[in-house]
Amino acid sequence: MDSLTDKISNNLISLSYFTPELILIAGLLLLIIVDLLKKKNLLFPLSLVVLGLATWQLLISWPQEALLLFEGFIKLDQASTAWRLILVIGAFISILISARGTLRSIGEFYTLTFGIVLGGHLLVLSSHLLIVYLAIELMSISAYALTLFTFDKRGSEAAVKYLVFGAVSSAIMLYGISWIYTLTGSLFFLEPEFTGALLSAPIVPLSIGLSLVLVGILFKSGAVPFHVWSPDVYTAAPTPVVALFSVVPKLAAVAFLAKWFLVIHLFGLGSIDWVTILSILAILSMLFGNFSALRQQNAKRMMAYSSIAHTGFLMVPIVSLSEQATRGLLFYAFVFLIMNLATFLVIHFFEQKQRIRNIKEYAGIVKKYPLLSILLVVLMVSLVGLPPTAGFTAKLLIFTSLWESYAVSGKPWVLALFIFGLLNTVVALFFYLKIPFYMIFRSMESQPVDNETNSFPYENYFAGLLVLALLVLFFKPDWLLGFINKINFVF
Amino acid sequence: MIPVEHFYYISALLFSIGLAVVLTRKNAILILIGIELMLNAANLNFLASNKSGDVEGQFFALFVIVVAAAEAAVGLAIILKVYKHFKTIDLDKIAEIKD
Amino acid sequence: MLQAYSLSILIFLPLLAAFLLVFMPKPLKGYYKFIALGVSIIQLIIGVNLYLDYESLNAPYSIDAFQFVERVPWINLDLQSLGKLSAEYFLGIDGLSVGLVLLSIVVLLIGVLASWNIQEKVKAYFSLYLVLNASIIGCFVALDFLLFYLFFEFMLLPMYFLIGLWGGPRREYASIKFFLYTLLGSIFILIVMIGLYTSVIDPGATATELGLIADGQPLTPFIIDQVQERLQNGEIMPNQLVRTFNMVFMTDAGNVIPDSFLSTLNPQLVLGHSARFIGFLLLFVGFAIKVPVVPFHTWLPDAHVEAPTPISVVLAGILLKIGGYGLFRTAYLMFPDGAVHYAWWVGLLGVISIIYGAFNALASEDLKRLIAFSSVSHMGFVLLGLAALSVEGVSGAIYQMVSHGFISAALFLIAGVIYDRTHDRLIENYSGLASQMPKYTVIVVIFFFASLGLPGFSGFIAEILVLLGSFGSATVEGIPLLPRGMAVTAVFGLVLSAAYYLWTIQRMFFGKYHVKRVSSDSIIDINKREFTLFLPLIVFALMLGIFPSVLLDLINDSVVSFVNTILKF
Amino acid sequence: MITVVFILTIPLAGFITNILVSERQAKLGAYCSVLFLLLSTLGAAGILFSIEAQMMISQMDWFSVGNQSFQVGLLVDLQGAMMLAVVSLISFLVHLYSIVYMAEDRGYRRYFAVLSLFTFAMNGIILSNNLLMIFLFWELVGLSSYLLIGHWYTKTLASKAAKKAFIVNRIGDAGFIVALCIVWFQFGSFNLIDIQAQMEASQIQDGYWSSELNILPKIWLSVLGIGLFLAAVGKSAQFPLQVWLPDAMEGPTPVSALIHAATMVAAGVFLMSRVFVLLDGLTLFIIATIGATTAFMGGVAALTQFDIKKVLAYSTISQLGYMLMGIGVGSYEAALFHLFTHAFFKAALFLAAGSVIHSLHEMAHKNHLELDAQDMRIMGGLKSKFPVTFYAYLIGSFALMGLPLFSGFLSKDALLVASVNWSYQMGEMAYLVPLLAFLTVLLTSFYMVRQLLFVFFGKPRLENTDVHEGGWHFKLPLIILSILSLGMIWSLNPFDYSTSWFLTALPDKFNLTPGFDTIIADVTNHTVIGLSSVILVSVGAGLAWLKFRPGKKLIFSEASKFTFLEKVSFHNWYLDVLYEKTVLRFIRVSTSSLEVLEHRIIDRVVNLLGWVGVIFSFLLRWFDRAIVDGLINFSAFFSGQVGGMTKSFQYGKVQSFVIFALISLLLIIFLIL
Amino acid sequence: MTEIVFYFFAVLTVVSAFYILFTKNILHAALALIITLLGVAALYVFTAAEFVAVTQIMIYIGGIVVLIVFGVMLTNDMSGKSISAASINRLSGALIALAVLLTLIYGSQGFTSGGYGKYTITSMENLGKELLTTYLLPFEVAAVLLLVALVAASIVAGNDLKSRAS
Repeated sequence: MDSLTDKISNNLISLSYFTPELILIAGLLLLIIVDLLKKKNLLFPLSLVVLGLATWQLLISWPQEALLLFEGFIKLDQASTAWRLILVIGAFISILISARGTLRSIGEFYTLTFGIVLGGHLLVLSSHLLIVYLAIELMSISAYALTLFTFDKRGSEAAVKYLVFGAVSSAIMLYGISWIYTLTGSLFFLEPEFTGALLSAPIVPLSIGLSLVLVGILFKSGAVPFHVWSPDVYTAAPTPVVALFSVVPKLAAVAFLAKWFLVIHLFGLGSIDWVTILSILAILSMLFGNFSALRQQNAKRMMAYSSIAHTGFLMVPIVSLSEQATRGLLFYAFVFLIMNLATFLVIHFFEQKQRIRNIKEYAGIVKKYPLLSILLVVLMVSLVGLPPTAGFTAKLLIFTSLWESYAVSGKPWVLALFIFGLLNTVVALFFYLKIPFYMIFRSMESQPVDNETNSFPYENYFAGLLVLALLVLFFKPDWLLGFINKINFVF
Repeated sequence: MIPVEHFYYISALLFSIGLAVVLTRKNAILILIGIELMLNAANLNFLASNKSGDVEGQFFALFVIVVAAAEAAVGLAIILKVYKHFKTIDLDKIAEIKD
Repeated sequence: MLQAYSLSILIFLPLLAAFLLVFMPKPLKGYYKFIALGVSIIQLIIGVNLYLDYESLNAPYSIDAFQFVERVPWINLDLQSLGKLSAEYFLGIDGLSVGLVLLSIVVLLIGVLASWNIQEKVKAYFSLYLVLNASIIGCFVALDFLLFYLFFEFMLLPMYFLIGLWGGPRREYASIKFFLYTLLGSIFILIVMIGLYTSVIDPGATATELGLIADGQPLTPFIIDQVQERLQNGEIMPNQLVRTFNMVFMTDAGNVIPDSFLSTLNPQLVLGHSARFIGFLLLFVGFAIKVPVVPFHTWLPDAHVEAPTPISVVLAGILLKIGGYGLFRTAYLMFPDGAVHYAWWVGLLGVISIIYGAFNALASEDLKRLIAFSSVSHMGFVLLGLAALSVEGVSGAIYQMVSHGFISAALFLIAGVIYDRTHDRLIENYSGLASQMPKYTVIVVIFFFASLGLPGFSGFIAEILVLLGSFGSATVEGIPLLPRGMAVTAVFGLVLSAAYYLWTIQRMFFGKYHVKRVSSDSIIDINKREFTLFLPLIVFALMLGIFPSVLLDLINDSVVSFVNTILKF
Repeated sequence: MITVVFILTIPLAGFITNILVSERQAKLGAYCSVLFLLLSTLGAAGILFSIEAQMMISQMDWFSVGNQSFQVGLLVDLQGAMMLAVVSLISFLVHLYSIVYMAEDRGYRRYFAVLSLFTFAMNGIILSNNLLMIFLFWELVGLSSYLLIGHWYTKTLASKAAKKAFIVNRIGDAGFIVALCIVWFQFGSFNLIDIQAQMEASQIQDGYWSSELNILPKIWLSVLGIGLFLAAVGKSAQFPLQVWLPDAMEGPTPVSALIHAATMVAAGVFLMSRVFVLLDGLTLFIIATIGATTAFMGGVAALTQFDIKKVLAYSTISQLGYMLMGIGVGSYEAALFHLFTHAFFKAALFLAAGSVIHSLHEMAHKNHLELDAQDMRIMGGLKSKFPVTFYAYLIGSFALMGLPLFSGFLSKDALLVASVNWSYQMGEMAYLVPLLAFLTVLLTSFYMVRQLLFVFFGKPRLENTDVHEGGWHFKLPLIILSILSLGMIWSLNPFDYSTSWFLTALPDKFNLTPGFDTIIADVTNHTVIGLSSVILVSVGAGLAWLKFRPGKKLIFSEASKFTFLEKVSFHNWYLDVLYEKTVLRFIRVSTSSLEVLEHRIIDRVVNLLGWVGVIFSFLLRWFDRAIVDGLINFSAFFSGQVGGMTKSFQYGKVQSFVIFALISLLLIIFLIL
Repeated sequence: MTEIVFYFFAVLTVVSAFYILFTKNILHAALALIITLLGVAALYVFTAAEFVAVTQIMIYIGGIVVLIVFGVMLTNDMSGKSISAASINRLSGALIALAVLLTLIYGSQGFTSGGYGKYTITSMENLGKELLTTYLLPFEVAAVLLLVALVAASIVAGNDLKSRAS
């Protein structure tokens, strides 16, 4: 055992690698203070500055090698840094979305958003299950409260449902962790000892324990069958919050799932066929998400199911289990982030501007907002995964790695995942096209709520930029992939 | 001395009872109570598996208690909000969102 | 100088124009169509130039067999342990595509002229039309699978809106049906595309990677052989492989990584079939939906019936050919073993399409629906000719695509003329139109006879070649690919096509003049503009019927090498 | 050779001229056509006199596919030259005739254009040196026939007849195409000379037919022959496809004369003579049988018709049957011979009938009478009013009946002799063929005499007989054609066909065809045959005279009051009804059922697939509501709380979903274990 | 002796837990929770985790349960009606819980550790040192978590939007 001073100095050293998170924490505190000082107007720019700083910190403190920090509770490597970048960018854009509407002047919104981002960071960094649990709880508690930010009846209903489901899930996960602790005696899951203990652990309790742990992760990533909270939450929560939910906690959970999956896969030596299990869950997520989305009337609710389906797609590279697949996952995550957030941006805009909630109310909107409508069409095309958008490239990459994985392993469920995944695109098309369909094919039934003459809001530029990114990433995926390729994935 | 399995059995029982409470009781506060039971079950496991000379399980249990407190606070706040809007906290009566 | 970039200009000119259109102010509304027309005319000039400069090359199927080649690196991904992945901006035409490119240019021009009277949402219409134009041409000239797929998918969206916004009463249903069907097909294609590009390498780039040649140095056949030999012997490290989307490389079995999934050596079975056969089937179904082949055809009648006239023209004239072309370029060339193995089934589907389409046309009471089903029937010949894998059959199949492109375009224009006047397409509501619209009747008779395969028109040459080819289909191990009875059965389709066309003429145009629903005075004969639409089509149908060498000389060598490539396997 | 090309294309010039001229210059266009055809006729005559059995061949590449090339080329031999002359001459005469006949017609230019197009196409069939080109022109004559039958398109009957003609012909063409496929596969060439040479070189043994190129089972040789014959059956209106020809009489009468009597319908026979070498025994037997049957059926059908043109139409069917029987019995030269003689006398008959019809029609028009100008029942006693027409008709009829001194006697005699010779070789059952042929002779004379009596003898049955014969446009063609129907023109000895200059000049093809193992010997006494046919003619004529002699009061019963046999005859053996009830009904049923398949099944299945998605999504909801909550309902029911059922159906979702999630979790665990 | 005490507390815990499950009165359930938590705390002592047991009593019983009781008070009409709570999903819930229980018991058979737990008491001082050295990060995270939860609870329970957005 190290001496006390060693440990303290170690922790101090660790802190120096922890600047992005420290910035976030400092920002969190700062925002609380600013809020208390009633400087509401400062909140929005300040939060963006903090997130910008964190991004900048992440970029300049690019780790050259993997580091175990804080007595091994977290492991800082390039992959997790990339993930953290994605999370920060996601939060950044989500806050930008909130620029329109009342949310921007509520200080707690920023606090809780930062809480979620911090939780996400910890989750992707974690190398100990305690941190995992705490991170998930941090995200969850912030999320429960954020759901309520419409301060209306529906918001509270969604929040309580989210709470019940989330608390049960985390309790189950906790119980699973306790079993794994019983089995291994250690919770540093990236240590070789842990892997060794898992290998020698008896199969029955191990599989039960790992399954229980999986519940919590799947709950956060919104995968079937632990997805049921998301439609209600997406419907009732404020749109910027939904945008945040759809990327940050989800992607953090997916990133952790990718890491965790490698651990429990045990280099293929374990006796549990997690690939098949996860493949089935991915198929179910796609099927359930897409097919349920078919009959949705509410735009946000539809997007909830869409994001469930996308979780299924995000699980594709995870089961592919290759370095290349992980790169594909990052690419997909980034593209998903952009297209999802951009979509919510547009949805939020229309919700604020025209009080549009249901898909049918989009009828004829193209006349008033042609550019935004066209952008939304492109976004939908990207969400379906058709060229010429990055949505296609991302799908191509992940299914390529899945194909390679199938070619090697020959597992039938992997093939099923491959085929179902691609065929799901057709179903997806059906509902994604619904909004463009109403926008363009149907004429407006009633007068628009808002008769403001300015039909060229700033969202045009913002969404335009994001859509442009999607197009550029189709035509030149090398630009992002070149960056991702430089990341050293240590297995 | 107590066989360690007995801890596990009690813990399993506690967990299941908590689960049953969550599943069957309508009242939101009771559900919170059920969740507390489940957390306690996990804690019992952590402590029972904590090997001599190790503190990992103990600390885990401690942090769980902290988290439980935070969760209970936020949960009760939410429940109060629900009560304000719905005048009830029976979960089956809270159904505004339709699909 | 510009000649080297002819194909790029063909693609990007309409895109540029579409972009320009979007930013044109409203007061210039009247000029939108002139931009589209201008684009088409420039394309026509380039097309003529292409035709004049194209030389039939007697080369085996390889990059050297293509002309007007443009090859620029596009996407280069480093997959590290899996090697590299390259997609190129690779354009070129050979005998399989040259006719279709020219066809597209002409039909698209006619489509613009047919759109002259579009009144509502003109800007959107013409910009979508131009985008459609670009993606159609792109499909025919792209030689990189990813690029091809891009254009193939990109076509759907403008088409969806063009049908859905300017179409008939059930347009929404029709457009979504069209979109979903084609998308479903393209998913199958995507599956195989993924399988293919992970299995195929670019020998040139791999040679560079291996250090066999320096960057930019020309690639000699010797080096290709060397690379392929090393590849087949498993002497190349996985991370040195440059995987490619290049459709020409995909054709060469030497480029297939030996232990890859789609290698001929792969013993692995998928659902009890060899992976390559599955690959062939998926590609086949993917493109068969587009062709369309019975039983994947049900989108076609709806889409055709509901689409506005110019779009029906483009749809029937060109879009269906993309399906056929895809079969040639991908399914057949990349999976020759599958092509031979499933020849019987493909031929059977062809014959079924011929007969089934004809019967349904006979039963149709809607003029456009009748023409749509006649398309199904005629495209069946493409499939039959292709399945035969004989030089006559394949030539006939290509010829049929081009010929049907012109004729079906005219047929839909014909349906459009009458629909313009009465907004009624039911055959039974008309009779004796010949008295009122003599010029129109002459044109109808000309094209109906052209379509039923009257000698002197292009359809005859195509169909007779297909029938000759399918009767004398290629033999593998002494057994013909298609039973001789298949050609004999297909002939029956010709009888039926005469029946439905002549019956229609008799019902609609002959007899006492009478029109239901609208006042008789509103029916006037075709005007000058409409006549100019038909004139070039008549000229082409006749020219291809009387001087087949105009096209056949262009495609001959490619067809021979196509057949040889497949049968060599 | 230039002459040949000139002859081929000059009618096309007529076609183009007539398309280009304006409405007011319509007459000019017509005269141009006539002039062109006169030139063509002169050219054809020149060729005919200079050819002397030697062939003229010229060809060039048309297009090539792979390494094989398709050619266009011309071939002129004696039979071609003869046919060319016949076609050109008759076409010329019909054009001339039509100038007046069609004078009042609105579609004057269209008429002449298509008539010229037809002549071009017909010349094409005759002059082509390969089967593909023959087929090409074959279809083109079909088109012009279609357009001419439907010339008066506002008449429903005409338009239907046109459609029927083309579609029925198309069935025959299908056979042609199959034959083309086989020829191309087996010989790699369509050239008639090549085919002949290769056919000689090919062998049939062990059930296989092997040529230099490929091997096929022997049956394909028969298929080839039958396919070609099917083409002829369609074009030459043979059983069972003869139904279109009577209907085709809806077209203008000159057209009937040219196309549906003299030339186009004979193209089938001409084709058979061109491909004679490809016909094997089975095919020939079928041809002979069908030919004889058709001859008989046509004869029977002609017995009871009242329409002047219908009688001639059925007679044409009957005579064409003769010709094909001639092919079938191996005497292609006799068939050709009959083709030529028939062309002239039948053209004469039609034009004469047209002359009558035209006059009656004009009269009816002038007097605003409602009458059918083709109905023989309103005619009678027209001998004096139409002297030239009458004599032309008389000569034509005698030639058709086969009276000595007229051309028909010679050719029919040749056919009868050949058929008897053939059946002698083929065995007893084969005697049915000559039997039918002889019976037809009797029928022919009966219906022709009946017609003559109806039209020209007796008392005029029309009250207002203000009719008169047409001018020289009508008379000149009639006179020329009548002269050509005389026996002297064809043979110096009008009682013996074998001295005919035409037959002696034709090459013998017996040894070329696989259909005959040995040459059929001439075993009959020509005199006996000749005599017996004359006797039969007399008997037939006598019967007709007895029944319809002038002065006898004729009672025209309505068709519905006919006896059964008369009905069979009048309705052409009820073939139309039969086809209506079988083939057409079959097609109708199958199209409608296929449409049902298309609409109700395939489309629905596909839509269903789409709906499955939607249904699936609803299932999911149902699953949410019913299964997840239903579990609860079930338990509620179980615990006797039925009242809580509806309540829990709608509410209690969160916990139900937790249960659902837990069940899934347990499932996962069990899946692993 | 220890065994008897152990099983006493074990039975106490389980019985009071069952009481929570079955009671109709929420207030009673909250009180039963106290007993359960006390029982669990006693069981903690048997694993030599005295500090945790104390924390359990202080935070749980002293904090959480009080919170819960307040919750019960605030969310019920105090005008005299009994504070009761109905149940739903009885059978299915019970079945699932039972299935989970059986699974867990079946699973815990597989633990190889077996035998008797050997527990030694860690001194409070050590725990404190560990908490601020080794467990510094979780400690800080927990602090942030509590802060966030505070903020969350305040905004959630606080006034509605209008007064906040000012």
